[in-house]
Amino acid sequence: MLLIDCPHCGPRDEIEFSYGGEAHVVYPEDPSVLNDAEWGRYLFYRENPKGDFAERWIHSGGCRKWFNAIRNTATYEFKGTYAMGEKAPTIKEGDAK
Amino acid sequence: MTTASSSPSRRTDAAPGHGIDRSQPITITFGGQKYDAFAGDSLASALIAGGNLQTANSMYLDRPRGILAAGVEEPNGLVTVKARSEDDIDETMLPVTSVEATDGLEAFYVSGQGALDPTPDPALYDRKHMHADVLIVGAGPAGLAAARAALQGEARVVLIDKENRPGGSLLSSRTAQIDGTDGAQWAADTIAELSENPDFTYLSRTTAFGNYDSNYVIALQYRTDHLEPKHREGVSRQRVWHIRADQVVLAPGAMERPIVFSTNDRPGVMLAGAARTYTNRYGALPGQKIAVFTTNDSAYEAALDLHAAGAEIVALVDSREKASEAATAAAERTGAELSLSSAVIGTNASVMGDRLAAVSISELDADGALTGETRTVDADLLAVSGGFSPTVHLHTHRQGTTTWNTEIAGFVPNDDVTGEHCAGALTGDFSTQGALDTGTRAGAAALAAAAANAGFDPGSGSGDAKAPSAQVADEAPLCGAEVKPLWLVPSATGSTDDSFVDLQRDQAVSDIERAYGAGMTNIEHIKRYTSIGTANDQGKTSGVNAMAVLAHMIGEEDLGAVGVSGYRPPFTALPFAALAGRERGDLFDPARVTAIQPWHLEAGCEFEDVGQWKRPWFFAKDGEDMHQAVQRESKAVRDSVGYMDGTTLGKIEIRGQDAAEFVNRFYTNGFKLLKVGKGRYGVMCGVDGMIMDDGVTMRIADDRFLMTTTSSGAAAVFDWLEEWHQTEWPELDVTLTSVTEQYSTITVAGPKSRDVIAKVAPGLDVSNEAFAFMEFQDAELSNGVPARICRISFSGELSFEINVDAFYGLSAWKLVEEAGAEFDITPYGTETMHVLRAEKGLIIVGQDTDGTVTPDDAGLGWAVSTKKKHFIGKRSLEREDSQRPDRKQLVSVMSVDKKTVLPEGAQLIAKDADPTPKKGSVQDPVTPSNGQVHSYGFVTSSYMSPNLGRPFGLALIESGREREGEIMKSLVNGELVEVEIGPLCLFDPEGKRRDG
Amino acid sequence: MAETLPEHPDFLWAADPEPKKSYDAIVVGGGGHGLATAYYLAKNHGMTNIAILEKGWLAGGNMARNTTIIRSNYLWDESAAMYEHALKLWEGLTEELEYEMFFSQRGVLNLAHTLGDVRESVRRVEANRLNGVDSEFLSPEEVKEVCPILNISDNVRYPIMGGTYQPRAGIAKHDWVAWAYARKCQELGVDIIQNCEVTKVLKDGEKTIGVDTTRGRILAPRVGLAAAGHSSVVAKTAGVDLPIQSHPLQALVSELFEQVHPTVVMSNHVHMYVSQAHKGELVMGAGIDQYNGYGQRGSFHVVAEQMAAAVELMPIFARAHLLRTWGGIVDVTFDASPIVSKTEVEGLYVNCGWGTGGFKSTPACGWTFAHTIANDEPHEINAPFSLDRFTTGKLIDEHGAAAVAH
Amino acid sequence: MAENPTTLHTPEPPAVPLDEHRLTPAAHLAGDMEAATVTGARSVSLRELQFPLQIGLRGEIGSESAQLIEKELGFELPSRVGQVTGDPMGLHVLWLSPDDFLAVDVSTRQQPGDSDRYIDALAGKPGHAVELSANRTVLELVGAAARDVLAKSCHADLHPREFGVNTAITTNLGKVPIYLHRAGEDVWRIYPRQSFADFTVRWLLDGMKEFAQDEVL
Repeated sequence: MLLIDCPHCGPRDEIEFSYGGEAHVVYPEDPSVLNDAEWGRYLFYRENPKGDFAERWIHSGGCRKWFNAIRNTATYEFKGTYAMGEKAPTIKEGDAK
Repeated sequence: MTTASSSPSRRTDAAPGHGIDRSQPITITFGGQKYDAFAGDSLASALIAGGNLQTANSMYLDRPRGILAAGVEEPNGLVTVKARSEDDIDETMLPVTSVEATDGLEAFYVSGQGALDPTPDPALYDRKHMHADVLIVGAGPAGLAAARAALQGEARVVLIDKENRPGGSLLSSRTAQIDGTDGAQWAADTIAELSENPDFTYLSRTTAFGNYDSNYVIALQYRTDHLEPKHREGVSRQRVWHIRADQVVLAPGAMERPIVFSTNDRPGVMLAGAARTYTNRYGALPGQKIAVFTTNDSAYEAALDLHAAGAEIVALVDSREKASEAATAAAERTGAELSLSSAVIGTNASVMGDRLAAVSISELDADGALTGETRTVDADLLAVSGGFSPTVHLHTHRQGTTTWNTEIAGFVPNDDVTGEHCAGALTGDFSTQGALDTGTRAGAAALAAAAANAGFDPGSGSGDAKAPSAQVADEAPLCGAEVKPLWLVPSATGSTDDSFVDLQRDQAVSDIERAYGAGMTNIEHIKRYTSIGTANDQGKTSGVNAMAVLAHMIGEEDLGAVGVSGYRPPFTALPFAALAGRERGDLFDPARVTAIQPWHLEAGCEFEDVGQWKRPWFFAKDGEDMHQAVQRESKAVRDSVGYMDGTTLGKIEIRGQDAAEFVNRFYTNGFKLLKVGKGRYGVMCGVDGMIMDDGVTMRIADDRFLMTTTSSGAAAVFDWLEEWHQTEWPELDVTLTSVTEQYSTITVAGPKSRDVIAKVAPGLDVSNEAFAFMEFQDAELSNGVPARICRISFSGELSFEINVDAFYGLSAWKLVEEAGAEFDITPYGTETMHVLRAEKGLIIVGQDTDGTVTPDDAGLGWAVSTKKKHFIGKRSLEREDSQRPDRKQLVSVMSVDKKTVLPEGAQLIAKDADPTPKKGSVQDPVTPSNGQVHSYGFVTSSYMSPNLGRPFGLALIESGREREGEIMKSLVNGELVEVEIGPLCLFDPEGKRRDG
Repeated sequence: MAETLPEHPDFLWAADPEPKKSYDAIVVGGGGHGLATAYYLAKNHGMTNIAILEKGWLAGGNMARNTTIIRSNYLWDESAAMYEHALKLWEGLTEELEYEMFFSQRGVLNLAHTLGDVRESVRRVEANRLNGVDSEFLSPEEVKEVCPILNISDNVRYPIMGGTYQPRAGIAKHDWVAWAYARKCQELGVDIIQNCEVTKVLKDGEKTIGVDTTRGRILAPRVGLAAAGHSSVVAKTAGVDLPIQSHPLQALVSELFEQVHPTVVMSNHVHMYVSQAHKGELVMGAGIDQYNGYGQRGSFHVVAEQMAAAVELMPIFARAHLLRTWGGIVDVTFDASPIVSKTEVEGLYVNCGWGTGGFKSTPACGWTFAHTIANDEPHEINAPFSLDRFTTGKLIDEHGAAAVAH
Repeated sequence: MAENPTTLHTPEPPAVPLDEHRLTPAAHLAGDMEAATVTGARSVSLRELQFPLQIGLRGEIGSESAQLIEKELGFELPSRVGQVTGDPMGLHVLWLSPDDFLAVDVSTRQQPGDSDRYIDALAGKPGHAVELSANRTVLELVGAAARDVLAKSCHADLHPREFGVNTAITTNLGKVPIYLHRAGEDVWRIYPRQSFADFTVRWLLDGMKEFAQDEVL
């Protein structure tokens, strides 16, 4: 049960949230100009790092707002959350788990 | 009144008996024998008091075994406890040491494997959530000291402990005093004092079994097993606590290890600390002639306690070369011979039984080899201490790491878990004063950290908390250079076959040797090869010893190099039912119902589960089966009029200057030019171009739309719209509001529906001219209730949809019922709705589509705008694979015999294909050897149609639209049936009935 | 006294061989897939100058953490071909590898709880039969005959409306399978190098030339990645992105009970599956945790939820005890089908994205991946599972379409 | 001391026209709720409020739309999580998100047209006002043991230090998504959606049972 700090509601339990995968993947301005390979990359390819990962969550059982988080996928520790449209916070290396 | 016991009582008043109430005698029945016991006894202590420490024989080797431990780590004694009352059932595989003795309890031993009681469990279980600033695990001296230090100011402190009373190790001590008070009494007093603060919670009989991210600790509490049945009504038998703590203090203590030597599994071989616990906590002497075998000083405290309680100490065997102070004192006071640099190398049973009768003792040379004469000493109990392993389980659940500490010969936790503080024996300090000191420090540190994080007032006590002071006569905790672990005592014969490491799995040193010989040098491989550590006790007594034996073989001193001492939840086993909690029966999952549900129930409706919704499936009249009911309902709608509860359709209000633009981006067809007062059917695709939902969207005002979705897709579509708005198009002025449950929706369909609506909404002009298809009108119903009425049809018939605020739903339904009576209006359910829409070739998303179907595949190519520059999914529809001519297309299918209703899911194969199903055994696949038979597609929907007078279906078939008129085959109940491919819409293809 | 399992052989593999400077091929990942791939490379293609590089201990990843279910009743032709090939190999594997692995064809039941479930179940059964996969749809009463401890009454929230049954499906003991392959690899001369983590795939231009590892540089013109959830991490060192996401998947066991559960029961609707292993423990799996994670652990509520489902469906499990939980890392693709494929880098091959299907596919995956590495061309069975499909859109959508996890 | 908890429930507002044609979604369980009332030191009781007015209000705090809404309300919109503005026993507004609010009036029964002035006020402006009185029902759990009943299935921290009187949040009660408003010292309002009302009541009644017994820790 992760504890997730919703930028609007504060820390809440994971069951109130839904996951949205990698953050900052922008929908192409004009999909029609992309070739099949480029379109395929937009559709199917996402970063999958072991370590810090910028990802999206929605507080579906709360304020229903999407937001972004930096979370370590090895330790599951959240390094920070930030509202949609905000810039990612700078993360220090070597934070405790 | 006394009951005859099987053996003479070993209960002694010469020991304190901190854990029992001698004024409350009880009787238990174990293995058919009655035993006297006292309130507070464990099953194990009651048996030991009755002179019986032998358990069932071992599981695989059938060797006699006895109670080894006094706590959850017990490997040998597993019991089945019989149902305590009518609201209980038998429960098996419980450690004999973990079951509290209660009056009338019946139990018996099992040998490593129990039988599940098939009776449904009527007991209640629940869960509870709690938030703590400081959660302390363990109510021994360290945990209690931590609680005193942490419970200051506004702090909320929770203390959980698996035992039935506080005190931990103090309960096992004969002499401990804290601040001048008897230790056990101090523990009780401390709890009483702390409990005066409403923000202190003490949970006894509660085991923290899992420790998860951000200090989420889950614990199991036994609430009623120890109570009289009359106290149990409505009260859960067990409760699973979910505790979110800002700070956690771990003070779980340490567990003693056995020593690995030949025949170390004999009944009567017991951990020294356990022997001490049985004596001091329960007043039950586990033996009368006791030999002690130790690697450290702690066992001498046990020897003195056992001696004080009346036992004879017959030998003191110590692995160390020099006599420690404690050893010398113990030898002096017990009169027992002290053998240094020595080991017990074997045990013998008496001729009459299995229990230990004698131990063999030999000296060890500097290399640990046997030397000198072996002497034999008679003894009925061998108290062993191989050292202590701090209980690091909860720490490692959080990926906390450990370090092998050679001073104490044990793994101790590293300080690498945020918000965690370790105290007491867990830190490797085994003294009582050490527990109080580390506990006080941990509690104060936890308080300070929690107060800083949560911003509450930590009061004045934080930071300078003073630890209570302990006085313990004879205390000889192991420390420093005074531990000499004996990982592997050589046997006299050289065989290691009966030098046991894991008693429950019957695995000995020889098994580890074989694994090593097979090429295995990692402890994880060894565990898997031998199964060590995988039994009920999860290696609590065997884990470190197994690592040590391996380390010994590969010549490694640091056990940390052999593997990690990590454990996975749960710390102790817990029943599935406890985790199920209250989510059983009809509370398993919410059943969502509409406002009209009371009517449906009264009408004897059968329901269909659609997601969490209960939807009316069909309304059988007296004696009808489903088929008959659906035929009647389907015909009634086409012939006269029917009505249906359509409330579950999703409804989303979309408002803003950009609402039209927003809606337009989702549907494949155009919505920008939709006129106010009108609705339009739309198909929505995922980014991958596959159909995800459909429905009618109405324009309420220039800047306001009401979108309807499928029942099961409602939540997903709402989320989908929000996601795009929030993450991609925040610049659009729209707000989205789910209004699914604001309205009750009643569909009235059939040629007579206009007449019914005219009566229901007398002020409404229902003529075609005034109220055209795909329009809506606000109206007042005849009872004064405001409504919005739409002309939408999912059946091809003239059809209206009445929407009222949900709390008016039932009265509106009854109004329709009354108004329709003269037309014999018929309520219908989802099955009839499906028949009617299928006759028209209208899809059900999720039934006729499966996430691989494009709008064109589903015959909805007409709804895909070629003019729109963009809609979600458009780019994917342009891919080559989406344009393949051989894609599966939705068409109708009809059995040529006009009788067979094709099963939904039936596959369609070529007319000349002959898969010759093998008769008989289901083990024979249809095509055992001659390869795949090509499937051209499958039936998605299939019904008997009273309106077509024949069965029909819809199917997704490769290039289906080109195959109209073609005959294919389908396997139905093992027989091949001919199937004709037809157009998607079979009923009223011109759409003449829509306007009545 | 309980029956004891036969003992493992006295010798399995060399404890700690030194890696050579170069090999003809390297398989990255010493799990079931890596071991099977190496075995078939050696046996089917005569490539014995090869090495398996394992970052931890052999078969210590998902192979040690799965719930051992084997079945081939997948919906689409492509999937059925892959898993049925695996099942046929499983049926002869004990003999071929000369190792008792407790492959038990006790059947797998997939329960249906809604009309939609029934429809999808029949569809899958009928598709399976045309693909040579034994499969049938059972009524609730027939379900009860196969598994008497199931509660088929109406007094539950989601009554059992039937189920699909594949009699040839079953379970096997995972470690024993891995060790059987490992022993044969050892016999065939394959180097099994443990505690050897690949830190970089080396390229000369767009050609693979070897790997850097925590035990030094090892050269090879062909490198096959069989690193499951870690495939993304390794592939990225060669500049290759993979369309997979790694998630925690949890499982659990109870203590040992006398046998009561004769088959394998899975229920997608209420999210649980359970079998009873040879020794008597109940083995259960939970749903996939929602977030990406390499921690080999998940969130507890995911485990707890399926306990309620288990007690509902099989009331006899009420007082069975949760003894141990653990987590694996499953790598999932958009279409819930695997990738067994060449890459844009010559000599670099990937095998990943198996999601929850990894264990059951082991022999066929090894077979086809070995073929791909040896011939630099996919086998006809794995050709549809190439990376190309994420460009063309020709997906094999096993979760959109009636798929059942595990 | 042993005050009858039923007196602490929000008083029922007088009936209005059309009431005879409507039912609250848990009306069929009113008798069960009544029967489950526990009095004494561990008191707890459950009621369903009768058709309080509920209006969904949308607008960014500080925006012109928000100001227009505030003008109609006569008080400010709540601006942070948990906050409730207005009179918890009359017209008040719950914070749902930075741009989403629920206006509730428990002192009156909803009547058609009650939300029109908010809708009219926003004409041509961003934001929204939506009549939602039938979307959720309002259950009221009252008594000394009410928090314990909630804690059996609510993850949120409901301790008085963290959840003072007149705090409201969106959360879950077991598997039911709800709004939860602590309207008084021991008065908790629970807002499940209409379709969940039946289950929510039965779930709460189940959780209340033990408080009729002697306390078991």
